[in-house]
Amino acid sequence: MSAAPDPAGAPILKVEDLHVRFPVSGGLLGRKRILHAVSGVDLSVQPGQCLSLVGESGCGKSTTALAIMGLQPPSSGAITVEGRPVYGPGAPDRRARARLAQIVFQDPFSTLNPRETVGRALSQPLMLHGVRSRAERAERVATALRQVGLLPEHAARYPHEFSGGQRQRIGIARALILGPRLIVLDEPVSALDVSIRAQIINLLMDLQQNLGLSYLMISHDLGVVEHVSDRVAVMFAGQIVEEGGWREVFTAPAHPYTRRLIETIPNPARLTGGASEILPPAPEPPSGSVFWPPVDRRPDISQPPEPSVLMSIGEDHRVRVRKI
Amino acid sequence: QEVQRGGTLNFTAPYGSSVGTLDITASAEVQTEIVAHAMHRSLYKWNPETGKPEPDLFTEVSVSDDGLTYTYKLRSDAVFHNDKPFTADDVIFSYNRIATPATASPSANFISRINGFDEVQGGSATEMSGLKKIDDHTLEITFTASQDPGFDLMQNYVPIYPSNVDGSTQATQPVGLGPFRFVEHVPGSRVSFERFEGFFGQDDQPYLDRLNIMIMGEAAARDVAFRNREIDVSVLGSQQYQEYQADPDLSKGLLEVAELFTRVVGFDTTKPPFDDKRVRQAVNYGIDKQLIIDKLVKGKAFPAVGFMPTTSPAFDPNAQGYAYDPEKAKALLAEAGHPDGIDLPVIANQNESWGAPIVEAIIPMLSKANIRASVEPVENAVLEDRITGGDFTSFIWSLSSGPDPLNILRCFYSKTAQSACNYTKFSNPEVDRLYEAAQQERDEAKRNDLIRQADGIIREEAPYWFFNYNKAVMAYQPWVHGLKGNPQELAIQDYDKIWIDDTAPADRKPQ
Amino acid sequence: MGRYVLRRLLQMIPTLLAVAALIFLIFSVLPGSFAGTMTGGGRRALSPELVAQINAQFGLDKPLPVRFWDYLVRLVQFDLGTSFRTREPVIDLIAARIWPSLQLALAAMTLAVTVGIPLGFLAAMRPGSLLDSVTMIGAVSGLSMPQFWLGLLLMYVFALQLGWLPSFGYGDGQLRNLILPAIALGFAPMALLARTTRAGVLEVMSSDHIRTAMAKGDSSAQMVRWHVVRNAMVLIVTTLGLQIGSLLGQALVIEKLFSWPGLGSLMVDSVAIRDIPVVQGTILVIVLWFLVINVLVDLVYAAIDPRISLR
Amino acid sequence: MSGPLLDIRSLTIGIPNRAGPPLEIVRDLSFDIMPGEVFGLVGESGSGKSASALALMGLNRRPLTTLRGQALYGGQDLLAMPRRSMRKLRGNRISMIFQEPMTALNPLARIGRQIAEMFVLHRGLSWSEARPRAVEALAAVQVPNPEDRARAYPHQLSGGLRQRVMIAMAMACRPDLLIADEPTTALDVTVQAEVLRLIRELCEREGTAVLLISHDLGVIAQMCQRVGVMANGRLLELRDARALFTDPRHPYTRGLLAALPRLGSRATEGRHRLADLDMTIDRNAPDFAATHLIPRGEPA
Amino acid sequence: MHIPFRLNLTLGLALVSLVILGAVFAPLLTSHDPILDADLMNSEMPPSWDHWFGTDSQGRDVFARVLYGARVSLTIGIVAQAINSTIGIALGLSAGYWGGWWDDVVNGLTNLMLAIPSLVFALAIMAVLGPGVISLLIALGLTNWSWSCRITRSAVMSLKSQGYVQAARTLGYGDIRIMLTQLLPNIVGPVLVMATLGIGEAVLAEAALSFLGLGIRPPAPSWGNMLTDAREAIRSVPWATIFPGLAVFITVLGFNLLGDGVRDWLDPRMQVRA
Ligand SMILES: Nc1ncnc2c1ncn2[C@@H]1O[C@H](COP(=O)(O)OP(=O)(O)OP(=O)(O)O)[C@@H](O)[C@H]1O
Ligand SMILES: Nc1ncnc2c1ncn2[C@@H]1O[C@H](COP(=O)(O)OP(=O)(O)OP(=O)(O)O)[C@@H](O)[C@H]1O
Ligand SMILES: [Mg+2]
Ligand SMILES: [Mg+2]
Repeated sequence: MSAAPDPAGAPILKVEDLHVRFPVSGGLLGRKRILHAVSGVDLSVQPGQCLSLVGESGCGKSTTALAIMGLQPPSSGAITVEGRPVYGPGAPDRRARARLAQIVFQDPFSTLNPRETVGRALSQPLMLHGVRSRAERAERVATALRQVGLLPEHAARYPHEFSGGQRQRIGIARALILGPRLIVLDEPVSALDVSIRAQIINLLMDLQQNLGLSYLMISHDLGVVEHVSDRVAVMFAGQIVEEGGWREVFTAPAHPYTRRLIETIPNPARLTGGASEILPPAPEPPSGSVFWPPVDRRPDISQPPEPSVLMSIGEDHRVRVRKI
Repeated sequence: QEVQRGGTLNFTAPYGSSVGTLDITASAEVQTEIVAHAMHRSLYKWNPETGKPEPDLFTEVSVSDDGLTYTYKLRSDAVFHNDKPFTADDVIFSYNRIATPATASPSANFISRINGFDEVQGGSATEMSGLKKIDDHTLEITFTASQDPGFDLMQNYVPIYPSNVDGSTQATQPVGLGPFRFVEHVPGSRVSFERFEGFFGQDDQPYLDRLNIMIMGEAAARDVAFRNREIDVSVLGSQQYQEYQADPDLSKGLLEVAELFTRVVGFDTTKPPFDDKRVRQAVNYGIDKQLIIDKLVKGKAFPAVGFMPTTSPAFDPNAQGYAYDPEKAKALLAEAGHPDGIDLPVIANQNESWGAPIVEAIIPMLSKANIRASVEPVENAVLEDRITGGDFTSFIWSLSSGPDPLNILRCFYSKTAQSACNYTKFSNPEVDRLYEAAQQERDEAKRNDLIRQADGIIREEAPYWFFNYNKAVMAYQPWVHGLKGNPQELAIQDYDKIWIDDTAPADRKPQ
Repeated sequence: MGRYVLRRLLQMIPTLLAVAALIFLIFSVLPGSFAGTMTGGGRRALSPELVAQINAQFGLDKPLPVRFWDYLVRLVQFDLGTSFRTREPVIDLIAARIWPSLQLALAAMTLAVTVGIPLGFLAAMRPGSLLDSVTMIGAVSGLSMPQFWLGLLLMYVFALQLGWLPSFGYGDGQLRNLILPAIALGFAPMALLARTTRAGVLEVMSSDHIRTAMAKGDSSAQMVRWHVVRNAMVLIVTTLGLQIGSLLGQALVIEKLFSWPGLGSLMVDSVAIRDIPVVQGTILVIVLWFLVINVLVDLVYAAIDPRISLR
Repeated sequence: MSGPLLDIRSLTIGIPNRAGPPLEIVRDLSFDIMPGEVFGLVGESGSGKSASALALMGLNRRPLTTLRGQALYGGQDLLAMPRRSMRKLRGNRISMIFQEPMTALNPLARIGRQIAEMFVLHRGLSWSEARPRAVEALAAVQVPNPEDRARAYPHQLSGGLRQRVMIAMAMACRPDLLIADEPTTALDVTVQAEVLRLIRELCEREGTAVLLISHDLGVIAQMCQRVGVMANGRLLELRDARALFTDPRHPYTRGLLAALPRLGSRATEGRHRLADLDMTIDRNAPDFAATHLIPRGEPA
Repeated sequence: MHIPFRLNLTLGLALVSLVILGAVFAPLLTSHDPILDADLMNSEMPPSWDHWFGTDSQGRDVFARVLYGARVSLTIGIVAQAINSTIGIALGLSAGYWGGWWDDVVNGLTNLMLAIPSLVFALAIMAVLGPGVISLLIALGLTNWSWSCRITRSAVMSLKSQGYVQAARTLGYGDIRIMLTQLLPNIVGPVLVMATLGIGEAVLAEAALSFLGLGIRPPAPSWGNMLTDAREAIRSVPWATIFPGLAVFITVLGFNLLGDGVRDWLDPRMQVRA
């Protein structure tokens, strides 16, 4: 893998050459096929930073997230969180991993157990992690609720007594309760409507600032991504096709897929003559190569991807190309 | 009324929901016996009126002086359904087949007194030496004991099969000498027969064209079918007996007979406290059997005096049974050293007239006599296994008590195994002596007298609570004639003598 | 598809072996023995020699593992053994009963399907209506009625009172003999099907594509015909399959009551006298039937639901 | 034609309540749609957009009931129309596409047949006559290989294709009005753009008016000429689209626009907190002045 | 919470409470003893002021036996079904959650239990253990769990990919804890419905086993053995069968309706997410 600039020392999350393949059976004849959901993804998140992973539906974002959380064993590749491997012989157990990284899921409705009060959902993990004193647990639950802008009294309520935005806050509180330094956000706002979305984004930014959290945020909403991330990785058909600092990616998108994503975002700003109405012209790929994979011909993920490399085109900006 | 020929009779086989095999030598089930009697004949036949065996397949017999050798002059007019004429070979074939250990025939008991039986069973011979063919129609049989062989050889269980047919096919394609020829077996539903024209009986017999034996284990279903005139004959349980008696029409067609069965609660006479005869007597005194018979059995039984039933030649008409006397029962118990009473656990099956319901009824009665009875209901197969295996304190059952009283007395002989039929492990030197004497006695009246004496001792010793002798009841449609009360088993009729008149339903009446 | 069916059939083998082993085990710990029933219910004295002969003839004197092994060896040669009771090959006993048994099961199922499903549909079309309440309470009542009483009731009404049909027996396999036992047996599945159908139809009716159909301007009748029937079938087929599958084994009370020559009564009779080879055989056939129906159900699924692929 | 195609007056939808006054989900909604116009209805989730649209089609499920109001279409009141005549209009003159393309199609019927149904229902064709027309309709929504696709089942198509099928179905009879209830919410951004473009092209070609419902201001901005903003069952503002986005009048609308992270804004404005609209309007207020904003989030 | 009026729920509740109250307050409702007050002199008396439901062939009061029989039959129904549900839920939960070979094993076992007529199992267990309430509970409790298992399993399979289950895993919950605290509470609905239906079935099954003489030990009353004892007398002593028959019917009907009602009642709540 290519060495990324390393300003703040060791990365908190490092994903190297991650592959996830699913066996699926298709058709009447029951022939087995292999789905290459994730094919060679490298990522690293520096402490206190937010890396966003964008890409269309089904390109492998969630699979990557699940792999990082230890919920989806990879076919190959290595994942380390705070220097400790997630899989393999030296991996900490489920409970120890829980204190390293946490995840917030996309759908605020299904992420909370409808039969469990919020207080219980938050204090159970504490108990599990050795917080014996009831008072201390209550105290930490209250703190977590306050951190996400809810009231300690809310602990006694059931999830269905909350609105979608509030539930997403509870989801975040639950992710915070064990004090992890890395939080994976799998489309944390895409199910919410505009006004609530803003609340959550604000909340996430506040928390990052106050607690020094690192985020891996997954989204396909570029408006949100541009707003919160430090670095952006664009994913397409199981591979990273463009990666760099947010400014590089948004002001000078190189890969045709990234450009298309930005182009197609419906944006009221367009109506009112906002800034990014016209994208800057696309940079040329390095000579002797083409941007890869081509967007008009979507790669078949039941085949292994054709060989290609991520090539640096700027100081902190890399794009996937293929030699011709 | 004049006998009419033709028509179809729908007879019922009321015990269980199927006929197993059609080969009666491989089965001990009444269902099969009911069917077999239509197709097969044995050397002797049973005369229900005299209660004695009679010649059937032979015309004459001479007995040697020692009473061991019988020379039979066989019928010359008998023919099998496959047109083979009946000869001495067929008898020899049939008996040897039963004796062969490979057939594991439950009928073997009945021919075990023929000379050479043990050798065949032991495997040292393939044919019994006691069977000797003199000519085609003369047969000589030698026995090991001088007991009358008629009772054994009249059994439906020892029929004569044709010697030119492989015995193993008898299970599905039976061939016999009887009045009806096998047509079809729908397992679990019915067995059908047609008249065998070559039957050796009187010329016009059998009267019926067709005979269907319907398998109907459910009394309620039998009741509906009988009332609906779909079956011509139905065997009744006690509840239906009462209902049919009360019905002005149905009550006209009831055939009752005192059957040779004694219903009892048996005790293991070696297990305390039942090793004490006073305890066993106490039980007998403690139960009001008449009340149970009246109320629960609806009068479909005769109160028992001793073991031998009223229809047995060894029955003692002067004997007195145990009267209902709870005080006496209590006193006897106290005398036997049980002033606080005893426990009486009874294993029972679900039979309404000799199973758990009866025990339920005696529980409150015995409790007045300080006997704490209880019932342990078990499946029939388990009941039989536990009784023959001796795994009980007491049991309630219905035991065969005829037709040959000597054979019945053998069940009280101390040398008879518990599993054979001495279920109570009864042992009394006086009864043993009387049994041995009766075995030797060739005069029938004297023999019966000895047996009667033994029965008296048994009554006194009370290895059983003597409950009742069964009254079998059969309901028949008004167009059915020629049924006879067979005290061995009412459902086994001489089908060749049954006829129906033209008031029968259209599809069955004689044309 | 052929390969799929073959694979499914092969998969049945371990199940059948497990059944065989299970039954073997059950009957080895069950009290009561076949030889014991040879007393004919107190009629006959049982000689110890006979018991020994019978046990020797049927191999009952051998230790259990040996017997089981022998059984398996014969089983893989499609030999179900010999009945203790009739001493005939078990396969023959089953063969004699299988057609009447299937006849009864299929007739009962036909009744259940032709009455239960339409009733369920009608009830679902007007949920909360009088028809709905009456049908559903009727259906529940049908499930609350012991088969025996229902059978008896039918006999009384249709045979004795009305005289329309014979009350019992197989006759020569005519339809008239089949009707009453089929109704008695089919009543509970019918009730269950009516309920499942109602639930299934209601579920389909509340699904989004029905709203689409309504937005397209379909009338109720068109909607039911084009968009409900088939979709509801997907939900009904499971219940139907399980019902058909278990019907062979559930018919025993009815078979006994109506003197119907079916497998169920053969099984119960054989259990009662511990005729183990026959019990084994009948249960294996009943289980086989169940499994085959399961495969059929899956095939039917695949036929009506294009989303399902056979794996 | 000069007058409005559809004129909705004081539409009120509620849940009847035995014990007291009905709970009104939508209250006094009035707006009109001109022929050929794309009219947008925006508002947060649960503000009553779908309920209103379904009321027009007469498709609201119990317990929702139309309590008051009129929806005049060619002089007839859709809300008071007999079921039979309503059925003739549905799909034929007024058609509808739903949010979830995954479940809105019958999973067990072939695509072609589901489209052909429209011709059978409203044009009186036989199934065999309707089939080629269904293929044409598929071609019209730019489905590649329409012949093959007509034989496919819904699950064999991607979400975008399915939504095209829905559009083909809705447009099959060239309706006067197409109601599109969040037609792209379930879709990916790139697919969403294609589907929206398609709707616009088709409607321009056929002169069909569109009632487009969404909570995505971007979608509305891109598609509509006039926009109504709904909150909590009330219509707050009804404006020309450009005017609404440049100069929102109602504080609630202003809040909504401010809460939107705008692409490109970070470069100019830096990483800032988004305006947080934690308010909704009081459903029972007599008018919609700013003073009637109330805190939200305490569900009943 | 507002519970709308529903016919099945109300009727089901009414019938079930009727039966349960009858069983609980049996000694207050009748002065006759169901076992000891046997008097053959008084047998088969038609219903009268003294014997509301008449007397049976042993001269016992049918009303008292129906009431006391309810204790036995209901205990059997409820406890046996509780055992079934427990087994079914435990197997279904673990199989659905873990999948893999364990799922295959459980699935095979479920199929086996469905395929083999449950009477055979029950028969075997009863024959080995002997008659009595405990054996009945075991026999009926071990043989009818396949439905609960299936339903639990399929519910778990659809629930286990839900966010909160995944979240619980990332929070370090152990598998068993996830099953018990996260999954179990969310499947109680359908399982409860299954259970109410199963109670009715168990009551009927007890009757069926009594038919074969494998019920509880007479003379203790249960509806099953009352029906069996009196079935021959259905014409002449109809009250001895009709009343216990009615009791079975009412109970099964009640539990069935209750199950239906519970399902209908749970349904809308599942659809409307606050
Ligand atoms: N358990 C699984 N078994 C088989 N295929 C799977 C599985 N999970 C995911 N996939 C497939 O892997 C691919 C990537 O899925 P993934 O959920 O990671 O996409 P995503 O980028 O998160 O999409 P979305 O934006 O829709 O959430 C998809 O084609 C999906 O169908
Ligand atoms: N069947 C129903 N029963 C009771 N309340 C309902 C029902 N359907 C909708 N509602 C309520 O009516 C209100 C309006 O719902 P509607 O579906 O019209 O909202 P919407 O604006 O379309 O929202 P979304 O953007 O989420 O689709 C909501 O508060 C909703 O909870
Ligand atoms: Mg995802
Ligand atoms: Mg909506």
